Amino acid sequence: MPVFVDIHNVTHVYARAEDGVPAVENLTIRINEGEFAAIVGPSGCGKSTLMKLATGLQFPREGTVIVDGKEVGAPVKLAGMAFQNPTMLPWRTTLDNILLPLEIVEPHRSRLRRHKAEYVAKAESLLEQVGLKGQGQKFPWQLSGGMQQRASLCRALIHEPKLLMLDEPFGALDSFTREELWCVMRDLHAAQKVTIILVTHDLREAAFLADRIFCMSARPGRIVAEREVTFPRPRDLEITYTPEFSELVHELRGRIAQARKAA
Amino acid sequence: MPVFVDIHNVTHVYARAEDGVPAVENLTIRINEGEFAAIVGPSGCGKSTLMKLATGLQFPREGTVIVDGKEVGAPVKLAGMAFQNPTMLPWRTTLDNILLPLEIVEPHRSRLRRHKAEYVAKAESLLEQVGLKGQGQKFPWQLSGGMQQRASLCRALIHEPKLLMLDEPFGALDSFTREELWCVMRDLHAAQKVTIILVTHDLREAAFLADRIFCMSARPGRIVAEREVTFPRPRDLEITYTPEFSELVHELRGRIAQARKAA
Amino acid sequence: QAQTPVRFSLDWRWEGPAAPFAVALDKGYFKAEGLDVTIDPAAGSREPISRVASGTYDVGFGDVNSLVRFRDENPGTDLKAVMVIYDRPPFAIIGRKSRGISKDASSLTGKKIGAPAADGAFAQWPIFKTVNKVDETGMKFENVGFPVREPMLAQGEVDAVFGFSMSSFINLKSRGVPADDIVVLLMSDYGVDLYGNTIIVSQKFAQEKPEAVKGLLRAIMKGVQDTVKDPSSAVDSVIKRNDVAKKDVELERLKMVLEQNMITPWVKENGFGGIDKARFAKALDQIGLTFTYKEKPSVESVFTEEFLPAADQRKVN
Amino acid sequence: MKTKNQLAIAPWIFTIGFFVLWELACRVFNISSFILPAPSTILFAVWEYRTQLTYHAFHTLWMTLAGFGLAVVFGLLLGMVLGSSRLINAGSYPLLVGFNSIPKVAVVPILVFWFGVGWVPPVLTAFLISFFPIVVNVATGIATVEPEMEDVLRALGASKKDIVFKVGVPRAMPYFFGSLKVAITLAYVGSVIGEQNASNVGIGNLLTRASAAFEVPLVWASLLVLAVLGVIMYAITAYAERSMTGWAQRSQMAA
Amino acid sequence: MKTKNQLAIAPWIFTIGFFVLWELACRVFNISSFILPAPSTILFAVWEYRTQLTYHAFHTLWMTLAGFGLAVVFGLLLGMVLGSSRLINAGSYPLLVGFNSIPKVAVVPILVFWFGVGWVPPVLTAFLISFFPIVVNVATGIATVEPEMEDVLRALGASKKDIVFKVGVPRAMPYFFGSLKVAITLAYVGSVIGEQNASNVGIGNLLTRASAAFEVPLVWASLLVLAVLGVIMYAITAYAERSMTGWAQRSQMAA
Ligand SMILES: Nc1ncnc2c1ncn2[C@@H]1O[C@H](COP(=O)(O)OP(=O)(O)OP(=O)(O)O)[C@@H](O)[C@H]1O
Ligand SMILES: Nc1ncnc2c1ncn2[C@@H]1O[C@H](COP(=O)(O)OP(=O)(O)OP(=O)(O)O)[C@@H](O)[C@H]1O
Ligand SMILES: [Mg+2]
Ligand SMILES: [Mg+2]
Repeated sequence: MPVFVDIHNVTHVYARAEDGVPAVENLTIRINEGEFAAIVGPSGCGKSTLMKLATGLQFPREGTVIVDGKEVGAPVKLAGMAFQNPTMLPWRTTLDNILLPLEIVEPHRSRLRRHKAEYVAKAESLLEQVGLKGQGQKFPWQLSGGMQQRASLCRALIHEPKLLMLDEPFGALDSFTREELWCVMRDLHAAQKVTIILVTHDLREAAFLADRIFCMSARPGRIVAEREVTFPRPRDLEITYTPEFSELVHELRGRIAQARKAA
Repeated sequence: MPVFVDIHNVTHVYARAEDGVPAVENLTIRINEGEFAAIVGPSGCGKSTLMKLATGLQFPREGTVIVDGKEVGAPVKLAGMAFQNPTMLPWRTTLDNILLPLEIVEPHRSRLRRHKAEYVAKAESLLEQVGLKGQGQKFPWQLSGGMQQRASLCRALIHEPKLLMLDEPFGALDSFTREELWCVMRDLHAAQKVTIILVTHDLREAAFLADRIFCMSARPGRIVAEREVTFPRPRDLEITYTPEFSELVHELRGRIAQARKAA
Repeated sequence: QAQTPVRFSLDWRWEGPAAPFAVALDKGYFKAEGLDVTIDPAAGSREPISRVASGTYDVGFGDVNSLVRFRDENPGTDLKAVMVIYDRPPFAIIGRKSRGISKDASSLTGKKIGAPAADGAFAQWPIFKTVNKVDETGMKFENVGFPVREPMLAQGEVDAVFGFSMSSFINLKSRGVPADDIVVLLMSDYGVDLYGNTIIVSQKFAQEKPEAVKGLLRAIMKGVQDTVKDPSSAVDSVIKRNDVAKKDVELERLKMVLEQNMITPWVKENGFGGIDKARFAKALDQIGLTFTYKEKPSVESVFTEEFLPAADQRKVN
Repeated sequence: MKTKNQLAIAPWIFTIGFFVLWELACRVFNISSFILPAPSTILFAVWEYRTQLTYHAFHTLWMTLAGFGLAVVFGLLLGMVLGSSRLINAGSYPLLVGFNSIPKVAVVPILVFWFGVGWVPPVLTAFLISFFPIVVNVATGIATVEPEMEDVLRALGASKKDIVFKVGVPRAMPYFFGSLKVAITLAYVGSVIGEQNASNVGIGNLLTRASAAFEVPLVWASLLVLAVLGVIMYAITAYAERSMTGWAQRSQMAA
Repeated sequence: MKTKNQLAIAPWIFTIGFFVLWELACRVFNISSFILPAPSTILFAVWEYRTQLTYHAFHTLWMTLAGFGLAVVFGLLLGMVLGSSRLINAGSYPLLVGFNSIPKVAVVPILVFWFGVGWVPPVLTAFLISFFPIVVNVATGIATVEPEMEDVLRALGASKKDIVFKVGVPRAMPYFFGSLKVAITLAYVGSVIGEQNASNVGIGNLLTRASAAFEVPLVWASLLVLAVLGVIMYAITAYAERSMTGWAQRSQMAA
């Protein structure tokens, strides 16, 4: 499969970093088209920075970032993003929040007014998939934190992005809802063949969802380990209770512990 | 062991609840002195409400709340609390934030000025325990979210409360730091014999730390299941990778799933 | 026939002394001259000068002494006085007997006097002082705002105030000061030989519409004559325009102005609206005591008689 | 529930209490009505001059609303510009602050030079005095959009304009409405100042004439009417704020 | 880095540009110096009257600072009371708003009555005009303490007073400093108004005398000095805000 995101030997220092220490240094990572990649690493190691680099929200001081064959010189215009903080607009209903990307991305932008019904139907089917059927008319602040996060996932998906960036999107959820959403993501990835980069602190989440797991070192971040996940797809939640799964998680833990010690 | 927190048949409706639906209804729960209790349940089921009732921040419409043998009619004055949101005061250094309870609780309040050094030493040893050695002079906003959360844990502990209320205190942490803090809590509980009530979404956390796990139903909240955890203490992190542990977590999952369906 | 629009700025609010203009409006004297006059009030007898100078107003009713000063400060703006309304200015020092002020100017020495910074009477103090040889050292001038000038005097916070005779006297009485305790030193009785308020027009208006200016002065003249004849009904025209004014007070004010300022012995003799050139020249000299001329004007450059109605139409008795 | 009732009647209790104390003070110390008239005297004057007061109050109201309307439109526009460009913001702040430090009383005569006596100077004074807080608040609201929200939109290819209109402006609405509460009282003060020296009608004009005529009770009656009108306009703006930006208040309650 | 420099020089560029445009407009349209003097004329007048302007400006400065100081002390105290009791807050708001709707120009004569001509009326006017925004902001800051923080303290047995002093007041500081920026310009306007009608010195007094004597360039020179002083005082307050409540600004940057 062709490489979709190619970050090569990138060093990035934030303009406002007072100490001048780079957030990431000599970072190299290649993610294939249609791949589900998970990135784990200690807090502050540069995971969010990696995402910003890959979407063109930040430009590297050194090295190159190539997405979809083109070097990134401006925001990429095709990525969907979801953060731990759901960042819904409180003055729009949940449905209107989800439709927001369509008001910006072409060709939807120019089609939106005439084909409203079609898009609304699509948004509602997404809401149903994440277990929020019929909640579209509520305002975000009428939903619980977890519900908002699910809605923000819908917002990231509505325009069928080719690249999906998820930055700890399941952080505030209880384990049930979280596992349900794992399945939603799994099915979505299977159906659309979108490239997904997931940042997470939860090793089980990474192990269940990803094709490959990248471990980052503490700041300045670098990839220190990479692990293929070979469980066959489609995966069932039950596999998380198998000894092989426990073993994989245990192994990842060990690797990260090593990386931490080295740092 | 004597009962320390006794919530009997309590129904609570928030004064500002527009629909008038109770947050908890006919809630009964008994927690023994020195016990480590974990409470799990879906979002919005009333876990935080239970904590507010137990600390006298809210008074029940019906039923009785008895803490330490006395019926609760005002804030209990002896509880330490930590939330997912660390609520540190940004204008105080981390150390001064941690010392805050001592400026309020007697007898420390009147002793604080003269015995400052002693208290500072204590705060610093707590900081060391949670892995924040030497960070006391920084301001909270100079720490990462996870570090702030650990500091807020120190704040909850500094005055050696008889009752410790933890509302998802490890939410925003990566799994390593989280597991380290599990061990801190475990040791602390072993050393001080404080009564701890922990609200969490993470079944593994509950299974590792608690003596008993209570499952709550969806709103209006009630206790629908209760499970003794019999792993011998002191527990090692390795037990979380044993089949018995996986089984316990799996069982808890099943119970909650049932409770959810019933609702 | 199209009416010529004319914007006219009063010196003050609609009070008794503005009666001639109100009468001219109400009786249609302006309309008869083909003029569509709007009259707006102002906050002092200097304001009409700057208003006319700015071009927003065509005609103003303001203090001629200020006009002289204005012309000297702004050499580019050519405003002219075309008709004298107050043959003697109402500038006065108003004091209280009980505070040791008497008709004798020297009684002012060492006293505390309320002197609003923007007051027209206060501006003439240098003349008064020089002519009457008053020793200023030891006197205190307090910048009191207009609204509190008379109240401060009534309360005894100051011994005297600068002001216009008709306003201050009546205001004091209305604050409960007995009339026989009030001493009015009308400056024109003390050698201050100035003229008072005049009708002022801009050069531009005078040149472009000389007929309109003439018509305006004719109409005002009729208003004055009517007012002199029947002050009481003239005041009614004022009351109509000021819904808080009280008739008896405004009538008293008007009568004071008619007697002290407008219909002076000189006016009775020579007719209303004109000047005595020698006296005017002397006034220009006296104004030189209050500030330094950049260039001392001639009588003709300040006042012109060319728009006045014929002398026989200007008789007021 | 009890608290709610208490909160509802508290304003009345306090206000009435204030006036009762004032009345008592006047009577006990026998204060001359020239210095400080008793509320009863003032109320009597309000009744006596009710037709004039109503007529002039309505005029002032229109002047205020017109100036306020201008300030809202202009303040929103300028605030949007300042909020979306840090450069323009930094550049024009000193000018705005400098202009704001000039007492508007000093500006009224200049307005009369330009526009003559009439409705223009009061309206413009109301406008000039009240647009500053609106600009500042709108600009702040727009400039403080959450960076994460901006990231989401920029990654979709949103232009600066998109971000300002889709996120900045709606987000600034609570700030905007907050500033309106300040602006309306200022506009009001502005139109009164304008009327005092540059109008033939309006409470401001009435005030000057009353004080020129030493009608002290009428002066205070005008001031009372001003205060009452001010409270009413403030209440209306506060109500608009609550109903238009409920999401801003409620989102906090839900948290 | 480049942006930072641009931001630093933008105020100068804009201000100078503004005055250049003004100068050009005056010359091109040949505007009479009496309607709108050109900046060069004004600057010339500033130079010519520099001794008087300096003397009076300092007086105004003292008046302003005294009134402002009073407003700060009183505003903080009242804000604390209003912020910690919803009942008192609800009760006294209409009175405060009503008082705030009264143009302070109308209040100066009353002050002169009570305190005579001198430094008291300008100081009091500055105080009266500027305390309102301080009260409102301090009260808001205290009233919006995070409920979770309150819970933590109440569970420890903290009294209402403890909560106000340990959390409410420090938390309100950014709001407080924000309001100071508004209050200082208002205080300034207040003292000028006070001086116009009740003082023998000060820029306000100079302004009145200059406009009475038709010295239009001096009037504008006074206004210019006022604006410049206003900007300086604003800048000082903004600087104090940044250095005293850095945590409020930086905590957002870190998030
Ligand atoms: N806008 C910024 N300006 C300056 N430094 C920044 C900025 N954003 C992040 N950093 C720094 O860069 C480093 C990497 O930050 P990043 O947000 O990428 O970490 P992360 O891996 O996402 O952490 P977390 O798991 O806590 O979200 C951190 O040390 C942080 O302090
Ligand atoms: N102050 C309040 N006023 C009105 N209703 C409230 C208030 N606080 C909580 N509730 C309601 O009471 C119910 C229980 O809330 P609670 O905060 O106890 O839930 P929770 O179990 O802690 O949820 P989570 O896991 O999301 O923190 C919820 O449905 C919530 O909407
Ligand atoms: Mg991150
Ligand atoms: Mg909760």
